[in-house]
Amino acid sequence: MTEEREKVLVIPCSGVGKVHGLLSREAAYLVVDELASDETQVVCLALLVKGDEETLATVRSRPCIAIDGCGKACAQKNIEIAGGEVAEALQVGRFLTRHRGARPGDGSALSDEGWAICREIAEDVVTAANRGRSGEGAS
Amino acid sequence: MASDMNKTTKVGIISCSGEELAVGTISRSAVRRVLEVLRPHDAVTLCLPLLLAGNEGERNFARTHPTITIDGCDKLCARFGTEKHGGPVACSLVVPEILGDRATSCSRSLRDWSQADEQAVAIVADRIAAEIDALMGTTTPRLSSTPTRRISEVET
Amino acid sequence: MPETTFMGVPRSRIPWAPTIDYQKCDFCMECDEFCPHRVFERRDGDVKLVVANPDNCVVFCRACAKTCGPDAISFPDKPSTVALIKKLRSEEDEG
Amino acid sequence: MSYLVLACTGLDKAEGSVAREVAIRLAEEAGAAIICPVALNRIPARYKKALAENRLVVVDGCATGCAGKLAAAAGAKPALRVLVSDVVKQAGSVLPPDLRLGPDALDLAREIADEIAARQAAAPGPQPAVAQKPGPVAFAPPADFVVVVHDKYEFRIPVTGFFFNANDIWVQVAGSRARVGISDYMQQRLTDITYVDPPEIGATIEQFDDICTVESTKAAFEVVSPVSGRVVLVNEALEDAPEAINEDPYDSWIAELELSAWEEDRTLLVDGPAYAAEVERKAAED
Repeated sequence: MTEEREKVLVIPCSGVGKVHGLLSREAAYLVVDELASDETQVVCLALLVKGDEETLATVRSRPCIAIDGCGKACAQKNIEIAGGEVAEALQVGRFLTRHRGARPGDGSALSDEGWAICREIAEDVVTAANRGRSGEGAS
Repeated sequence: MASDMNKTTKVGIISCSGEELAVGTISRSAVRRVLEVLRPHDAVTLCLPLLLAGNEGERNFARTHPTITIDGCDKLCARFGTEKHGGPVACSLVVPEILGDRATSCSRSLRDWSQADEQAVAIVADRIAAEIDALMGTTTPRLSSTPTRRISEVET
Repeated sequence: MPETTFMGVPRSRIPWAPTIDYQKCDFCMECDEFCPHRVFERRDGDVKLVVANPDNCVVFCRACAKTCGPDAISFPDKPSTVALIKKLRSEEDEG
Repeated sequence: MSYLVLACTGLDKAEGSVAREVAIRLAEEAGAAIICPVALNRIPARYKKALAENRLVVVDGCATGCAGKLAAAAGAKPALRVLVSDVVKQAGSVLPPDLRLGPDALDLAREIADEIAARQAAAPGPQPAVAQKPGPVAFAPPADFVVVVHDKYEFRIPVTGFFFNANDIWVQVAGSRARVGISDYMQQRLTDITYVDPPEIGATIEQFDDICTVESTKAAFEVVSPVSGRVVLVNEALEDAPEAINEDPYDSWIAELELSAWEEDRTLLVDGPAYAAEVERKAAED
């Protein structure tokens, strides 16, 4: 139970229209399914929008990592509106800027290049999660 | 973006896109299928979290469009979230109600994507398209969904 | 299919396209990978890349030349291309 | 101190040596203050105050224009720019390639320095090289759109107030200023834009020069300028949020220019309705 409580929450944006949303979503799955399944868990952003009491309580009690697709920063803003602490806010757009010229795919499917960028995002999330768990949240 | 750019009123779609559950991925993918293939002219979507994080035009989305919500589970986040922060919901769909038993065997990540997921998306998308037609007052049968590509390929 | 035009001038009358200097080109194919308009085509043999569809080239775009490490791609002079287009347009106007 | 002189001092060409000599002469004989290009590159802050208070003369050796680019990077606009290689060409002479200047090259340097000194002596006022940031000019958002429908796509084109070139770039003019950006049609073809490489402030652009490059998840795209002029502002917001071009292409201007030949440029552009016809044709060809 203590271990469960320590899990860092990974909250990707729910972007539908662009490859950005798919990258953030799949990066979150890479983290919670593969790279750090014991240390992290994913939370539906929609539950925060709805104002689900149980989810609000969880978000307020644990470090959260927001993976946003674009500058609208829905994940980060919704965590903040819910009263949660954003330990780290990542933005997919920044990764794409870094990989200028990359062709990551579209909102429905990722290319090989897209999956490589996805993994890079996921690795940054894991690094942030480790920081979050050791209690030195980025502030 | 200037609202007068919307010359015709389109049906709005807001999906929960819930990240925790496979049915959330299905809801997201079904919306994309509707917008890309089935009813590109008749529908627009808004990411649910923008109802809280977005600008005024985005918050008003459900008041400016007859809106269909698609939810993955009975928490009905898309429906209740839209009603709470956006506006009235014209039609509320729930993926497991549409898919029945199929809903339990869907994949959450595209890494595990299968033909079954593709079919599930097609079924949900067809249903959304039918509701759009009902809201638009059209009965003419039009393009319906057949599973096509979903593998990593980029259009050029 | 009707002939494509650029600024009201038949595209085929505007000689804007890359020229490959084969003394410099090392056939790295960066330009071909970059250009979405299928201007270049790959070939077997010594000359592995040619400008196959010059009229597909976007007039005034020189982006492929920027990807070229050995600096083997050149384009027509821009001011004289503009002058030519102006001339062709006035001819068109005169009928 | 009467003015600042920034010379390229290029060490690999005789033209660079001449540029350096010109700067030294101006300092010795006309009281100009030298800006060291290496120091300006390394520690721009050192010259911030001087550039804000004085006029600037830039002397470049060759067309690479390193000194001019350094000045632009420091946000400085030269009152006068001299290109040694041009002076040589115009005189119909040839500069010996020696890096150490011979008598002919020294004569050339003296001539250039004298000419600059004379022109600066006649020049009015201090004209600081770094101007105050240009004030905002009113650019009204589009009032009405033509919508071109093709397949599932809808391309919006402002009916009035915007002009377009055949490379799908719009320009909006207010007084002597113009903003340029990417049309709705082109942003949809590019899909999600991930990077805007902005032009340099101070850069002089001619009509149909490429003003900058834009990257999307599908392609790279050269923004071909619809107008001639000098870049006075870039839309810095696009650096962090290039996707704004996708969201509102006619509000997401890329650069603002001080126009130099609008009446002439205009003749090679089309208005909204004409561009709409063009988009219809292009969409059908795709």
